[in-house]
Amino acid sequence: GSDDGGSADNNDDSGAGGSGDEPQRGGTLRQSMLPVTLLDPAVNANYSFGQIMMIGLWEGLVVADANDPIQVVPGVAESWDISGDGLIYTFHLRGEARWSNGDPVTANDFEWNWKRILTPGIAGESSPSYNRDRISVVGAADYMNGEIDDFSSVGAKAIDDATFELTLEKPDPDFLIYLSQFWALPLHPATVERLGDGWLDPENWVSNGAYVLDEFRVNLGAVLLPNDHYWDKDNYYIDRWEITFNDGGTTADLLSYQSGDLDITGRIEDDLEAVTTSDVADELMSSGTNQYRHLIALNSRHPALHDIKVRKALALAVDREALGGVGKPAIPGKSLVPGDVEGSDEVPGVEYDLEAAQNLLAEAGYPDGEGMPTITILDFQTSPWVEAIAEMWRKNLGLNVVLDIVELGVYSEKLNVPVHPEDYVGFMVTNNSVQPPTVVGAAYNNLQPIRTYGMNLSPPEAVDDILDELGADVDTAQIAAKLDGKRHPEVEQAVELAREALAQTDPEARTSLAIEAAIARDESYVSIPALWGGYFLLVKPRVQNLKPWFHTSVMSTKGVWIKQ
Amino acid sequence: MLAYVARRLVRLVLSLIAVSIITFGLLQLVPGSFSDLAEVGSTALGDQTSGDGGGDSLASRYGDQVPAWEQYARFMTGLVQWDMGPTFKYPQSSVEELMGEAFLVSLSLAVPATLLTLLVAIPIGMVAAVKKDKLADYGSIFTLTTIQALPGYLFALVLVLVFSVGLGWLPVRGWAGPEYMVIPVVALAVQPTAMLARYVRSSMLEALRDEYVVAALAKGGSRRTVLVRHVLRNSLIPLVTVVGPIFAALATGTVFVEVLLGIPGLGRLFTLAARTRDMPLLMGTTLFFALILMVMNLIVDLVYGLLDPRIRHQQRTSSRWRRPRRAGLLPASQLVDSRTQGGRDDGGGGSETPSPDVSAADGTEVRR
Amino acid sequence: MTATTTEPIEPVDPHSSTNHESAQSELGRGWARFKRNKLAFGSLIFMGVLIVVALGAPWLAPMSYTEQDLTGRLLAPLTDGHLLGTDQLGRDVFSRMLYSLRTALMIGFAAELVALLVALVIGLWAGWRGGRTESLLMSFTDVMYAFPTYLFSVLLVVIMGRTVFAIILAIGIAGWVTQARLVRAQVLKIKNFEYVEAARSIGTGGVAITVRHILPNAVGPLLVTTSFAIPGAIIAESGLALLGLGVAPPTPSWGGMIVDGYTYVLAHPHLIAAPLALFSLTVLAFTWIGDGLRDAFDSSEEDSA
Amino acid sequence: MTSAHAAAPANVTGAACVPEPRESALLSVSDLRVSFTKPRSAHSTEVVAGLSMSVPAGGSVAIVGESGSGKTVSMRAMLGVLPDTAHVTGEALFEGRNLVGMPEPDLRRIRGTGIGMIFQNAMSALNPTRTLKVQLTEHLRWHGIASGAEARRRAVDALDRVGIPDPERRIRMYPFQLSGGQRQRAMIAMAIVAGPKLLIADEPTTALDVTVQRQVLDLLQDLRRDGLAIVMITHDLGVARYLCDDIVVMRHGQVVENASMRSFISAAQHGYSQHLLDTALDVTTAVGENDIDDDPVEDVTATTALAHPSPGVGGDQAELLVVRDLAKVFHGRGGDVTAVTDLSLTIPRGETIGVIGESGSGKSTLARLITRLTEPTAGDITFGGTDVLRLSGKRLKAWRRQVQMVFQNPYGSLLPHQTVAANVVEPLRVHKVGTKAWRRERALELLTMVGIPESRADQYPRQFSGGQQQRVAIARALALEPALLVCDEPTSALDVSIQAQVLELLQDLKERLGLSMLFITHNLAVAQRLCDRAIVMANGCVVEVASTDTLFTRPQHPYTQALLAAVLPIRAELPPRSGVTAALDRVPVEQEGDLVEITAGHWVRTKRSADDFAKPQVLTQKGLTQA
Ligand SMILES: Nc1ncnc2c1ncn2[C@@H]1O[C@H](COP(=O)(O)OP(=O)(O)OP(=O)(O)O)[C@@H](O)[C@H]1O
Ligand SMILES: Nc1ncnc2c1ncn2[C@@H]1O[C@H](COP(=O)(O)OP(=O)(O)OP(=O)(O)O)[C@@H](O)[C@H]1O
Ligand SMILES: [Mg+2]
Ligand SMILES: [Mg+2]
Repeated sequence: GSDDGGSADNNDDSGAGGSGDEPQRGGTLRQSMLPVTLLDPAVNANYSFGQIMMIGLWEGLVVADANDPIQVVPGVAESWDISGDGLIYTFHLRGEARWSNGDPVTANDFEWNWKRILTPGIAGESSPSYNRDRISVVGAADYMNGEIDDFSSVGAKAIDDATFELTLEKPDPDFLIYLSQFWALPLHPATVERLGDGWLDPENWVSNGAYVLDEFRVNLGAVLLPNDHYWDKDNYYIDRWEITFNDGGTTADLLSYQSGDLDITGRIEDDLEAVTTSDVADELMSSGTNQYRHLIALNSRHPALHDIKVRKALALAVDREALGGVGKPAIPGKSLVPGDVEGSDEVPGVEYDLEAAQNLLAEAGYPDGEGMPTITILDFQTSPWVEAIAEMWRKNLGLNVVLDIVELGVYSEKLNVPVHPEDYVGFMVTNNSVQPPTVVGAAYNNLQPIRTYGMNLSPPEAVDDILDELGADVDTAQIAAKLDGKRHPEVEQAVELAREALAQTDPEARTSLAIEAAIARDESYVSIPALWGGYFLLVKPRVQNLKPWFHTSVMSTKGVWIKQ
Repeated sequence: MLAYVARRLVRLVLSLIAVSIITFGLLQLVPGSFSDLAEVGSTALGDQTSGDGGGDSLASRYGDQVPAWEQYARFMTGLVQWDMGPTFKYPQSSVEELMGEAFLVSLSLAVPATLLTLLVAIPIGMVAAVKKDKLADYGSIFTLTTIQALPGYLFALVLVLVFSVGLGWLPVRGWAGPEYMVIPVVALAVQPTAMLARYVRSSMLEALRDEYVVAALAKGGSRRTVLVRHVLRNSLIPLVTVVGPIFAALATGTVFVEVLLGIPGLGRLFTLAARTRDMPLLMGTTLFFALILMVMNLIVDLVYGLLDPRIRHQQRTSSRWRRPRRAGLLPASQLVDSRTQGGRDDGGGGSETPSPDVSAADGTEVRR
Repeated sequence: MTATTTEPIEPVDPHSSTNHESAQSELGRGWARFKRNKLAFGSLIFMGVLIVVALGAPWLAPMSYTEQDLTGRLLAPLTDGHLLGTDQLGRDVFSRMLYSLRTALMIGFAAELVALLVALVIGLWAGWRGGRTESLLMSFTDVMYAFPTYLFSVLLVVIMGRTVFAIILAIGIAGWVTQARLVRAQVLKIKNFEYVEAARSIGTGGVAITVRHILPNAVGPLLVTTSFAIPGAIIAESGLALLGLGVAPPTPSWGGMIVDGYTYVLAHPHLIAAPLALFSLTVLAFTWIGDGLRDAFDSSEEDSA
Repeated sequence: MTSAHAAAPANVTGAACVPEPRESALLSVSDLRVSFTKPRSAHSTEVVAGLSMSVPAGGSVAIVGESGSGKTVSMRAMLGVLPDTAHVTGEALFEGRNLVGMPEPDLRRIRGTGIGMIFQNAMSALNPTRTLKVQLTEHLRWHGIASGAEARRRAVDALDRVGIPDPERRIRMYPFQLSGGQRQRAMIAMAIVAGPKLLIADEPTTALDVTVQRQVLDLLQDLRRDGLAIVMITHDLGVARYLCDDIVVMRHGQVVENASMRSFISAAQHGYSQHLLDTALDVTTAVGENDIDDDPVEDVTATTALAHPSPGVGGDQAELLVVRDLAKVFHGRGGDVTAVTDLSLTIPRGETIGVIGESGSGKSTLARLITRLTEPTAGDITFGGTDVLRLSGKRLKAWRRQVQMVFQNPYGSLLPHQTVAANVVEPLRVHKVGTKAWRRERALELLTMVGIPESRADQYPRQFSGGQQQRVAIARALALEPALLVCDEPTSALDVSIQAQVLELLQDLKERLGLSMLFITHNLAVAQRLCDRAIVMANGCVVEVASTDTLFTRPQHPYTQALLAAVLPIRAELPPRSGVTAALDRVPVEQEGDLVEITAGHWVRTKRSADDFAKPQVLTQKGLTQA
């Protein structure tokens, strides 16, 4: 076992302001984010903004390292040991860890929380934050499924007050990174047991992070105040953290930000362009690029997109340099493995090659686009870069391209269609991230559920057979299993390689297989990569030392101070 | 009188039931369910998390497997007990809690906005009427019509650009203190003010045409006395028929201004519910809207009755509405119809006041 | 009181023979009075120009409304032959504006047509039949009246999609209620006029009376409300756009242009200014026309004419 | 009232013609001119072009003239209560001070206290939302005459004086809570409460029933006796004569005659005055004067007796229309209203039956029932042997061809969006008679027949005068050559002189075409002029039926008698006041008793038996024959 622990002191790193001044105490940090509906880490909280607050309110065993996206630093656990076979993690809790009411944080609290997270019905079996496909604590999946009721057979145990132990089914080099995520944050057992849902009330608030919740109003905002009992409170300089919820779009926030009502806003994703063309463009901060925007082919009875030549032609006909201009501050993205992901430099990606594209199209039997069906691009919001791609296809390949911008509900229904009819041929627009930002993390994306990830580009007949066999109400995992072997060969290969990579325990082999899987996926041209981006925040210069954690789209206020 | 109110209340309840059925029916037609959307939202909204999958435990209560009628029944039972339960989007809060909070916000804008409207509109309308066909009249009518014609959100935009972004006097958006109320209140009041001022003007002109004005002058009243004691009074009475709906419209929240200015009012809640297919919340807010509107109309009718002795008399003497005959008076709703026709129906419009019973096929004889 | 109620001292004297010369129908008189209203008449001419421009957009627009020029994005007005500059995709703002005008007028007129048709059917039916039919129809109208209008529009657009056709239907169907009430009120009023009675006594049937006699005389007020409702429909589209439910791109619409323009309001104000200006002018023109029509048809205002 | 001056021709200008010297006249007007400018234009029209007249203290002057002749405007001009668009010149001396151009504050002091004004329509002249108390006392306060309890006391006194019962209670009421007559009285009380010396009454009784009109006029007469001078605007010569000593006739804004009443009646000078007198219909009654028709009474009785065996029993083919036990109850929201009850009548071919009665007595309802515009609650209607009430669909439509109606309001009953020719064509079109060209031909023919020249056939109704419009309406009614014409007060919306023209036309048509007519009116003179027989209705039921001659000479039912008594004759001697009041008090409005035939064709509703009438009837007949 090795002790990766050590005190993390980020204060000496210069932040956004880039000045080497001594941190000043005090001040209010005013931040705007999408409305957070619920602050329960165990229940699915899809919004990164909720996580930003959670990361401030609670502290888990380990904490993501702001300086290195794939490392962790000690949290409640002062140090930890990993057994030689990589299966047993023993965490040593720091003695000074306290709940905001003064109670010490014990290993039993963690065990209680693990039980809560895994108990069916509490966290909600339909929306587990604990991802059983990726994290494999012994017995956890069975307990969650209700197959065992005895929690003592689950590999999450308090050895004594200061020692907590987790046992894995198989070694996982990324396990600590997972553990640093919000779902593993601990609630205060006594409060939850006493109050039920009432623990969410700010009046009853107890947590073990740097902040406590002072105010929370639905659709309006929240106020966080420093937690006097927090062991590391000296590294938190802000007096008050005011959060406003905004579902009104970018412009509203941008105006607030520009007129000085806000220090940080992350509500700019809809219209980054408005930010980059504004006079505060240079206050834009970005995490590393671990996101990719792409078009995923939808399954249709029309044969065109079932021909890899056509898909490849479409992929090659996209001038990504030009897209980069439209999609700023996102950058041209030639592959499904974004640039800041470890190992991405080994994935060559797709290059713009108009001539090749035209030739391919002709080869496939559609010279100059003749005979090609109308290509539809399905989306629920308008994005300039999508319109730009449509225009490129029209111009470069002579295709008829229409945008099908629909309301979110319609969008979701269209995604649920396993095979679209002949006259509906096209792509959906989506934005994904690679988490953790490694090629191995990217390999997971090859295995994602079919309908949202387009790996179902299989012959329509095969899909029909499966549906006939399984009936209407089946879950995606089942379909995925049935699909094995029936996909188009290039798709099949990408899936197989990813499976192999994930099954590998040897890190080196795992990485190289993952790279192969990523390349195979790129070359199946089921997804057409377009742009890479990270997570963007507008941060006022007076906010010093802020570092977004790019792999979870979360930032921490540790070490952040406000220049008065 | 009591019988009248009771009858109206019964009708109100029936209407509410109809509204609930229509809303629920429409919701069944709308593509996508809350859980679908949540799932798509998690991956497609450009908002990444490590947790995948979506849905909500509530979906099992109102989810796909529960037949529609049962969902409806569950909701309505909850409504009757004033316990509509959690919403899809906010599983930790109940529909009534959310609506209560949002309503308070909307109300705290609606009250000052309505007052502002009255304070500004009445003098303007009066001056325009008294100075009919003079420059002041033309000028104000021109301005008022222009204001009334433009989209309401425009004023919010302009105010924000001028006072927040340009001058930096007021916050751009949000809801944290009195200074946050200025822009929304003014933005909300602009159009009703224009509408009301025009209404006051035509109402005054109408009253000025009445012979009792000449009669009062012929008794030796000065123009001012007559204007205040007779004209103003009589022409302001029908105002309740407009002010009521205006207030109702403001109190139910105005989506655009709320969304634009980040105010957590009813309009925003409602829009959110519609967009996320949050059935309990949508049903709750829609019914609440309808309720406010109808209650306001009822209040308008009662107040109108209180202010106008003719109608008061009718309400007292008959449990049912009779068309006022030969007295030359119209039901309030018709007053509204005839004068605000032209005004877009931005929630203002006619109330359903004492009119309905002109209906009998043998409607009484009306003379010209 | 007796039946001999002489007309109150109404200054315009129907007995006077001064207006014998010009044979005019009700509409004709309205038109004559309308023409005297300079603002309204000017607006009408402006509207005529707009309609011509909208119809001629394909010929008048210097460029295609979809054609992008990713190298010439967000250009200021009057650069590179772009009269009003280009938008975030390098499309010609002027051309898009002309096409938006087309969309807007189409939505305005068609949506009101839908609303008017529904309103006429329900209003006439209820007003003429009376009795149970009427209470049923009017109860329905009242219920619909209690609905937030835009809930309807929003839900209908969601159900039908963001096509121009769907938006027309959504706005039209959400907007018939007020019109229907007006139609009914008019029918009830006119129904009691002696000439309807006279028509009945001649032997004219119910439908014929409604269509031939009641409808033509209800046209005035309907024309007025319609001319107010048309800009209402155009504004409603822009409102839907604000909620992300306007006409789907790349079809240009003012709502969409304004929403896009608002995004760049500080850095590139021309993107919002131009469409907003034309939008406001159009809406205003309709309003002035409506105002003029109201004055022209409102006999109580006659003394001022 | 000096008849010496009465013979003088129209005094258009100059004080020389004013009867009394200026100083002694309370009001003396000379050369008053009023013109109106149109907003936004320099154009102005003179509507009063030189009015001169004078009113002695305590005197009374009537201003008569057709509608629009400037009566109202000139009176308002004196008080300065015209709109700003009016321009007034000339002189109006009130107690020696010129009202024209007098500064507003001074003028205000005279309004109300010096000159009081009564308006035609009390409902619109009283503020509907304020109590009588407010409206009767506010100007006492403005003028500093009284306030508080004292003002209230005066107001109550005034109400008492105008004969409103229980004034203490009524003073708290709103105008709409009073009856029409009471409202008019309240209006008068409002005008006199501040003690003016002159009262200007602008058609104060035009909107009232004859009986009520008579009461209001009596009240005004009482006030005159108390020394109040009165200027009475009216278009009814009967009213003018009843109340006033002098008369001013106006036409087109000018005075055409200014004379004492007596000389005016006997020898009007100006052609227009003469015309007014000629066209004004007078009722010849037995109540005031034993003015007898030339026809021997026996003859009349005999013919009617032959023609009308019984109003309740029909069946003879000579009868065009037989109505039996007709009733109509309206189920109103506030309770049921019995508009018509137990009504039987017969209309023989070629005869005109008049229906008279006060407002609300059910006349129009009867007309609508007979034409099947309203469905009866009970009863039978037989038309030429067919049961009308059974008809429906095509057969109803076919039947409608035979019964046509002329309405009270000529403009309202014509289709405003169609030309007059199209209006006349309409029934032909509906019944698909003839070709299009033929229909037009026929329409033009009909229009010519009623006196509308072909050249105007393509104009719209609005472009015609009321009388012409009514002619068009008549032409339309005749288009289908109906057997029965139902006229519901076809002339009451028209000016007196125009009314005469229309009546003449109807008379003419009746004779030429042999029309049967049901003629509804509340104007007794009109009924007498046009009808062969008349029905008197009160409260929805028939109280008396007789030939017009009989009815007007020997009314039996107290209600009929009261109606006749209230009539104000123009030429004949005025009935004694006491008699009228007594008659009015006797009016029973219950629907009790049965219709009893007291002589052949003369039916009276009574509880008594026919025999009880035998004596008086004979006596009357005797008296008449003797006289
Ligand atoms: N405010 C006004 N502006 C313009 N013209 C007016 C105004 N008031 C009255 N007139 C005109 O003045 C003329 C005289 O009107 P006035 O009311 O005095 O007639 P009148 O003799 O009282 O008639 P009536 O018997 O119908 O009451 C009419 O032609 C009328 O149109
Ligand atoms: N449609 C109706 N509904 C209810 N009551 C009615 C209706 N029509 C008439 N009445 C009532 O029936 C009675 C008779 O009315 P009708 O119109 O026949 O009187 P009228 O003799 O024609 O009076 P006028 O001289 O005023 O025209 C009145 O009391 C009236 O209020
Ligand atoms: Mg007059
Ligand atoms: Mg009548």
